[in-house]
Amino acid sequence: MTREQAKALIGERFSSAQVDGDAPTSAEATAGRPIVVTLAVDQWTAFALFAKTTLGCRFFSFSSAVDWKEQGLEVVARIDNLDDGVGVMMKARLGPGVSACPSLVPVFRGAEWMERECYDMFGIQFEGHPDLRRMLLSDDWQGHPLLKSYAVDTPHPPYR
Amino acid sequence: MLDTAKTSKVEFDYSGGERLTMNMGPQHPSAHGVFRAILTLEGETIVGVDAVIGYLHRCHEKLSETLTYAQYPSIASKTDYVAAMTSELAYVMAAEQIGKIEVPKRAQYLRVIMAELQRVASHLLWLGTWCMDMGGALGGGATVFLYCIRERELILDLFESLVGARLLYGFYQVGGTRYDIPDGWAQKCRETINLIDARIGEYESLLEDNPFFLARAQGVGVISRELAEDVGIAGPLLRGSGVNFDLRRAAPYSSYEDFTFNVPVETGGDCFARYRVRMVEFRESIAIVRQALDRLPDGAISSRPGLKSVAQIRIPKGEAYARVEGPRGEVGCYLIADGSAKPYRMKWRGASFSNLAVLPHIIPGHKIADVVAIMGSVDPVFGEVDR
Amino acid sequence: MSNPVLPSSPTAKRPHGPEGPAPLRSSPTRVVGPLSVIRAVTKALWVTFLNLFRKPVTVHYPDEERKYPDRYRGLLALVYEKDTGEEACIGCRLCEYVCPPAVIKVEMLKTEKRNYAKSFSLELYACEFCELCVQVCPTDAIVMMKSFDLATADRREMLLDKDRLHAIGLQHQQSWATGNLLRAMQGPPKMARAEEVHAKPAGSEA
Amino acid sequence: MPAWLSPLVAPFIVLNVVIGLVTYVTLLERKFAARMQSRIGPYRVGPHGLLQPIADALKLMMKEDIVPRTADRRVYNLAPIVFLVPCMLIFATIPFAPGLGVADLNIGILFFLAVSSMEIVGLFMAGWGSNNKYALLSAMRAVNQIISYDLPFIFAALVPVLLAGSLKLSEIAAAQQGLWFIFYPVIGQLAFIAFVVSTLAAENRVPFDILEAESELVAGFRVEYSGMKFALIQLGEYAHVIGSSFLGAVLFLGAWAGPGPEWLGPLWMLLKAMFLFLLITWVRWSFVRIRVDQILTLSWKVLLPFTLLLLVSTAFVVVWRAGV
Repeated sequence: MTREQAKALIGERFSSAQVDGDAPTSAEATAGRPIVVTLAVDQWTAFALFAKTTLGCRFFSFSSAVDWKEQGLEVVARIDNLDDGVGVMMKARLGPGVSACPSLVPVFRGAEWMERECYDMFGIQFEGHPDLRRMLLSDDWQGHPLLKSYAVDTPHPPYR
Repeated sequence: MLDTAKTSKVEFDYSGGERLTMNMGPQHPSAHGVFRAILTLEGETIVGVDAVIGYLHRCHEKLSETLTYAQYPSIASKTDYVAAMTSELAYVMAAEQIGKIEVPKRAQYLRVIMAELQRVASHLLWLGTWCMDMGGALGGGATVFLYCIRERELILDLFESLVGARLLYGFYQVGGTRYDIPDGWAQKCRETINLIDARIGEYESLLEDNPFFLARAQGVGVISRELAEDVGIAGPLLRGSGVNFDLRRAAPYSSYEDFTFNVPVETGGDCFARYRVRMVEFRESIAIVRQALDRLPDGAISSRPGLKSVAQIRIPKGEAYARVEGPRGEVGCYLIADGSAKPYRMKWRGASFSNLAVLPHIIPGHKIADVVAIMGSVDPVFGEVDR
Repeated sequence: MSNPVLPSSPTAKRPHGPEGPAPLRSSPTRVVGPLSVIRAVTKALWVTFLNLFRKPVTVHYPDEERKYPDRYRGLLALVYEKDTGEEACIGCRLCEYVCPPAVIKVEMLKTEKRNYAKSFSLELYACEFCELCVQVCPTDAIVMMKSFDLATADRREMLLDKDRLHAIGLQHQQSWATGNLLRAMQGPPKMARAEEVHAKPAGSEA
Repeated sequence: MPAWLSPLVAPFIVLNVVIGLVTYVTLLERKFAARMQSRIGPYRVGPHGLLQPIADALKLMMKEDIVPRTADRRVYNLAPIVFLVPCMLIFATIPFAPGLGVADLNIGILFFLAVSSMEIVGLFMAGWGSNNKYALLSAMRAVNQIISYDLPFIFAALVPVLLAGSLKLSEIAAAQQGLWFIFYPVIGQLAFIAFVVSTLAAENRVPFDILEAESELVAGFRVEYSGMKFALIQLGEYAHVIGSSFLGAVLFLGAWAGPGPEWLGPLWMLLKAMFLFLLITWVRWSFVRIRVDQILTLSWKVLLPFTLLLLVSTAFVVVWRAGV
């Protein structure tokens, strides 16, 4: 399963997905680079299962999110095929003001803690997640710190 | 076909008597830092685990959005404070990948030497604390712990004469390294690793086919190959479960392809397999340091002039995910730069966070003493788990 | 409720057979026979017995001091200039901007010949000893000492002001690292920079 | 000296000697363990740490004695005493020299074994009384470990009795003047090893110290005790270890037999006991602890049949030797 075969399979199965947005650079330079796939939100779990079964990407590296201020949140996940060294970076824009996304837990058990942390930091509601609660912060914490709207220079307590 | 009702509180339906909920609390002596496991017990056997983490959360990812590329490397070492050299490397390599900054050959070799020395020091701490957990602070475990700490001090002396600090170094900088090795350092380094190579033989004879140690380590905490990849555990845990994957071999970075070393793989998947993998990794890292010291090229240690001001390093718009093979597994840094002197978003993929996520799946069914052995063999560092 | 077995990948050909790549070396589970028990027990006891005669590594701290290496990162201090004997610090606040935990606060005092620092405060209890301030200091004013014993009973005493910093500078031995030395070490080595200067036409200033 | 007083003098002396011995044996163990781990052990208090045990004792006396609110008060307070008394009683029948000993009963060893298995009652009371999950778990472990190891302990101790032909400890010691029982061809060494292993387990020393397994149960049944009560439990535990090492010296190492004049007997006895104690400490600092169920399987499936077989074969050997 080389990088090109994987890209071809993705192109034909998920035609609406945009594969490898960056300009075509030399094969050597992209050897270590993952295949960047930008998807629509509803294809999120379907693509993950496709990648796990067909592309053999069984290794779940991480999943997180990025806050693009006005354009809304974007969910990111990285899965790898360890035997052939092919990495796939899945991205999906949730659109401005939307903070709901299908969960990857049915496909990858590792997504459980990652998505709880995503909910904790960005407030994204993952449908289908077994027990979505705060992962790192205490349960009575208000707000989601990693959002750009979360003020940074609030005067921290005079511990110093 | 897809089973969605999977809770992290994996429960067995034991028919036994009533259950005792006991928590191995945040300040428990064998919790390797601040971690709370709420165990539901049936007598000695555990039927349910719920892990509570976040006690050491400093929000490194928000902090990285307020610190510039010059400042953040010495803070990055605080994520995995037991292996500071490798955790800084991930951040610095991500910035270099985006900015396409070339790192001189000598700096790459220095990075390899420091990363491998750090792997030996981190594995020494792992072996010491694991045996202390299993053997008791007033027993044989403490003996192995004190031997390991005695050897680790030698490596920390090396880092101290190189950088000036013993635990958190700030040795890396975008474009190369901040320090060059003082004269006489290479010779002292060779003596130290020769001594450690001999001493590792001693630990193995203290533990290797010792019936008590084998009884506690074999067949305990088995992680199947499929579960390992599904949860995303990495490093010695993955190689202990039979997956032949090592970033230094699969995606060589910082000129790892120049060195010859072999990657230990065990198919047992239990605590003993992980112990065997790490013991072989001790010797492989020492071999790499020897090769790197022999072939250390001269020249500059940084492709950019010395740091003069805080916003000196600007990275053009772009994003990159740099991966480093830390002692606990794949440490990754997903960096999005927006052209200014501060990154727009930085996601830190700590190896221990995923390694710890496998615990609720494998602990039920074991005894309390096994929880301690499994926790030790997973070797989590809570700066990396809570970030 | 057993773990659901997800369908394995039919099409993706596994290069290494069903169980994945053949492991390089996998140690078989060790059977503990009576003979190996005796051997292992005596081997373990022998190692600890051997250690009985090794010299202990303890350093009696308050009585004898451990030798610190040259580049030791200890207490921070301000120094006086070698020749004129004046305070080296010109209050340029570069160290204030570069400090990650922002523990340094400096106010500049402008005079006609050169500038001075009107006030210089450093919160030692939050300092991370990362040596970035020493590195960016243009006049080598702030340096690190080869000692760390400044334990105090009260946190407020750890808020060092200018003359406390100068006092520390005189009290302990200064470690090797100063701004210019660090920057010289990081920049491309001398001869590389020399060619750089020749390569550029003399007129245009870098 | 009035008649009613003389039976009190010997026990009083032996009791004080034992308490003094216990305090300084802890220092010996800490120094010995430190040397094995390339460090130096207690060094500050007094020259080379010699006053350390006295400092520990004073510290424990001054420490505040906290009783948990929900503890079962009577059981909690009684437990250290019930634990300490048997540990002191075992010194009654040990002959330190031919005539020197508190009471030389003709069923000496039976008394020793019976009393030494009484301490489990105090231990369980401590675990149950302090109403703490960790203590309860450790008390449960204590019960099944010590009881399952008392049998092999008794069988291993009976082998020298068979060889000497009497239960009286002084007669066993006398029988060894010529040949120490540890040097008895095959049976002596096997019995000695079985004796050491079962003493390790009976006093829950590493590798069988799952009672106060720090990494799992923090401090086991002693977790809620502080101050003088904690000192009593600590004293009891160490007294039991020293008592067993004295017993081992009498049974296997030929109590006061040794070169040199007659009055050196008690010194030889002390040296042998200390050798046995250091052997236990040496094993303690070189092994990892094993799990509860493994300890039990080791006792019921390996140690018990082995010591039983050993006892029967000793009987045959003794009869065969007597017959010929």
